[in-house]
Amino acid sequence: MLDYITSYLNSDTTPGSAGNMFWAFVYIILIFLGLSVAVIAMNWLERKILAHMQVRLGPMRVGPHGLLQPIADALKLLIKEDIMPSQADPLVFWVAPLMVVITSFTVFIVVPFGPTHAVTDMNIGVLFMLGVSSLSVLGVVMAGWASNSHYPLMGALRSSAQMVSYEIAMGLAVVSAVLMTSLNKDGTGTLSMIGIVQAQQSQQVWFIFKFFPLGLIAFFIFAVAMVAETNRAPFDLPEAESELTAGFHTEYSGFRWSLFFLAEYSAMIAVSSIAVTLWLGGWMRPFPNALSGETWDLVFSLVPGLTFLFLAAMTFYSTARMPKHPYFKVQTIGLGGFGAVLALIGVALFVPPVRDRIQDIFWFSAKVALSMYMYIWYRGTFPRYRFDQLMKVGWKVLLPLGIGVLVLTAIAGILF
Amino acid sequence: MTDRTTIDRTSHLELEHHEKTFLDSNELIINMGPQHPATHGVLRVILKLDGEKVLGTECVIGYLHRGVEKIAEHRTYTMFNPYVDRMDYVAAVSNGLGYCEAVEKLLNVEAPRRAQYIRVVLTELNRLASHMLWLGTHALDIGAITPLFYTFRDREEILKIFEKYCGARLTTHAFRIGGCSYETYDGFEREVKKFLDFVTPKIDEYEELLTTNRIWVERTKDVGKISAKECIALGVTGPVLRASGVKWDLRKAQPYAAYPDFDFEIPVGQNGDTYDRYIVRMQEMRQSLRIIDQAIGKIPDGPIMAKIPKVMKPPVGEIYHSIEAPKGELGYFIVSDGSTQPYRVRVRPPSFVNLQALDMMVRGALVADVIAVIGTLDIVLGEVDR
Amino acid sequence: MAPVATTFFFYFLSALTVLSAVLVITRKNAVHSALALIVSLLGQAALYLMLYAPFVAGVQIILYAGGIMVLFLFVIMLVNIEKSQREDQFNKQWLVGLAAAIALGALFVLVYVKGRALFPDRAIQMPEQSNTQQVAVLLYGNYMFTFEIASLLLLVAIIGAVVMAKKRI
Amino acid sequence: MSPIGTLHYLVVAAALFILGVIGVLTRRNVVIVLMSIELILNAVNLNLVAFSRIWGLHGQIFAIFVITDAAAEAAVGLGILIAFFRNKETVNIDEVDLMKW
Repeated sequence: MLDYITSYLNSDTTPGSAGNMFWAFVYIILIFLGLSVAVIAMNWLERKILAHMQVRLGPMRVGPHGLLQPIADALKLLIKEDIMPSQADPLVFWVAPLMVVITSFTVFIVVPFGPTHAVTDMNIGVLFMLGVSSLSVLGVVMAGWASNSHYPLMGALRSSAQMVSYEIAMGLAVVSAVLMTSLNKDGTGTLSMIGIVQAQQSQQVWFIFKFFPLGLIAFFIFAVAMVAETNRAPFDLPEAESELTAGFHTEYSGFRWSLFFLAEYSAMIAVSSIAVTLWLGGWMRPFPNALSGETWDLVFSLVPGLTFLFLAAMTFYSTARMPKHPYFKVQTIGLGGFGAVLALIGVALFVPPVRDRIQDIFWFSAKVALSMYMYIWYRGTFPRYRFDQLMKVGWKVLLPLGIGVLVLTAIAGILF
Repeated sequence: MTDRTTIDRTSHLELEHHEKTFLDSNELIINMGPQHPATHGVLRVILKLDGEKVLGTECVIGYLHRGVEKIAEHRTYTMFNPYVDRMDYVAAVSNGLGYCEAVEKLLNVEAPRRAQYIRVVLTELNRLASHMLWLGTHALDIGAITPLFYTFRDREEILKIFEKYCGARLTTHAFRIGGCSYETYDGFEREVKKFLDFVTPKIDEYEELLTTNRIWVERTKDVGKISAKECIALGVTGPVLRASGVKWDLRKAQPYAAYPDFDFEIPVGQNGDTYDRYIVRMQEMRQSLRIIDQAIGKIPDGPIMAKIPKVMKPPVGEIYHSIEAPKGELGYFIVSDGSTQPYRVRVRPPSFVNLQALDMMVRGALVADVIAVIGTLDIVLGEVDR
Repeated sequence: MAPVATTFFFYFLSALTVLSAVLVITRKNAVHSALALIVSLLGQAALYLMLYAPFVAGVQIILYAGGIMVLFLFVIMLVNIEKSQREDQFNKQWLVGLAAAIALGALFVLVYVKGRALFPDRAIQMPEQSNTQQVAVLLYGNYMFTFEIASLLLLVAIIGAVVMAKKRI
Repeated sequence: MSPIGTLHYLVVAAALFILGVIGVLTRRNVVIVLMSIELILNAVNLNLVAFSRIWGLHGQIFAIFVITDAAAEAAVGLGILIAFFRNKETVNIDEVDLMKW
């Protein structure tokens, strides 16, 4: 048994590919926990960042700088009464949030956080991710229908039309990236998520810069489609607050609503990680070939630790700025403790064995975080599209653009 | 209107559409409001929808009815003054100005010059506040959440000036029949000037966020179009009328208070769509700044109250006086029977009249447009229901 | 990847598939039927994976479960189903249905018994890691013409569906 | 070689096929009839993919084509259903008894 566990440690494939169930389970649990933490952090960050964009402070009361606010919210949602409308269809009403949350968590089994840091490496990785994440629309539609109310129904109709339309543009953009993976000596491409990053590694270019500007346009199409796919502003029509009150989850409350919330954020992380894998070089650090060599490797390997130390420094600065009133004593200590934890993590990331293992995961997460910041930025900047305009953008702009990019990529692939 | 709706709310909606539409039996009747995030209070709109398309609307109002006009018949002229602040609560100063001027006209007195200048400054500040609130909520309805916080930040400065002047922020009760309640406080002029310097770049900031924003333009261009002719037929006034190309502003057409002394323009649109109304209101905010800038420099010295009797007994007669409130023509029709209390007060609220245009503006549009149009009409339900 | 607990997963998935297929044809509510059909389709996708056909499984998920079933749910929501639920769900042909089912079952058994030789109990070793590439080579090589016809069929279907469902053209 | 052979898959496919046929023959709701047709097509697919383990990948190609056809069939079928529902206000297949209105 112990052999079974330790035998994987020197392997250079993912636990799924190596057939090691123990480590696969460990990875699944790690990803699940990491995702939950990411969603909680994202909740706090979104509220804070959005608040600072809008000249206000955001949550400030629960914990220092509102750090405990997401936990308080989660607790509130869990102990809140779970209301089911009397005319609702109980089975479908019950299944819908589960469906949404399961699909948006399942896709993470093929997300490559590093060359070996994925649950498994599927031959059809990208197809699997797109397919499973497209299943969440079923949950949305069912939620809207099962509520037996007009606003959710309209939200569900909007959402089904929207998601199906944007999936096509998304697929075309993905295909043009997959096409780029086949530009090697034997001409075989791959759909495997790890294979795609390795293709970028061997071609020595992130696909966003390949055949400039074709890769960039494909990335742009994907970036727009992924916002639409996750129902976020400016494409948040299915849950447009000012039009449909809350769209498909109007009738949901408490725990079930929090499942929708969880699913929305993990879906955002999922599509962001597709974008990162396909165009932004996955786990690779920036400038792997321009700034190569031992020295640069060392410099870049220090970045994760330095990031955490920087965050810790910011936290300590805020701690110093906390009001000196005894009322804030606990909060000040808490914030200082949080900073100390961050600093400790930062220091731990400098230890060479940890530093080498954490590299890939850090760069991948950093790129995903950048994409998540863009999500928040969109929300703070753009008004909402109208339904017909949304369809127009999807079918008349993104789809022809996607086809054009695909054809041009193929031509460029033959010529160069 | 309320009576008719209690009898049969949807019959007239049925009549007008003989043609068969997609899945006729599935025409949705949706109740938007009275509890809805985008109906600006307690407006209830019954929407008849074909999918997303709007076939007809019916406004149900009266959820905020307090019988202001009836109350007036049991109060003296002075006692009724604070009540008008509660009608259009985001432009309370304008309401007070209209009422006070109407009663002054009935009494045949005129407020002193100083009072009139103060009135103009405060009313224009209030116009700014009202337009800021409109911009924030309108943008929020269309999905841009950020302008709301920007406009509220700047509106706060106006409210601070009001608070310093009369102690109240929202329902100001700033004017009295015959003049102003209070003398300006020390540094009033300086603070208003400081505010002008503060707010001018802010308006550019709003415009930067929205005016050329692709999505904003797409959401508002050609939405809720209404022609000048239809506006006049429906009695629509204010920025909505001006955006349709009619150069009609009571400040110029029937000058009141100290407005003839100032130099300003009436911004006019051409298309009468939501985008034009947005542009017109933004221009109006700049014009208001211009007026304040001119007025604040030359507030004359003198008394702030005219000589009016302690017990007000206007001569028998009737009077109609209207002013240009931020939302349109705000008129007061007062009938006096010679006693201390008005025999009848009738308010012509701009929001109520403008709301009539809703149905015409959204027929055939989409649900999202209904929200945009309700926002662009800039209604305040306190004023619609009274 | 070495398969794990093949027997268990096969029986589990096929039971899931068949039971939800039973639910599809017995549920009163069309949405429940659609839900059961989705489960059945996903179960089949998993069976395809067990048969070393990952690409077909992916297509099954993305097209069937993600595309066609959304269309079904969309239409169910559009048509008024409360009325149809009050009506009798089965027509008078249950006898015919039963007969057809028995006949078909008998046929399958017969074919199996007679044509046993057609099913050699051998399996060629499928290279799972390059399944997609091989499918692509076949699809754009041997079956190029068929592929083009399929795309034409889809075009015709799009036009047909639009003509059928549009109010007026 | 695991004890699960091609035959097992064929049995599952046969069961699905029979269930689909029963559904088509006995249900009155057009939507469910269309779903039963999907079941039948899926049973065929399962067969094709199962056989592809014996005779090579061609079965999988056929399965892909069948899925394509299923998409086309669903689109046209549901289009007809909507046209039918618009005219007759019912989804009962027994009332589809006229060739034109």
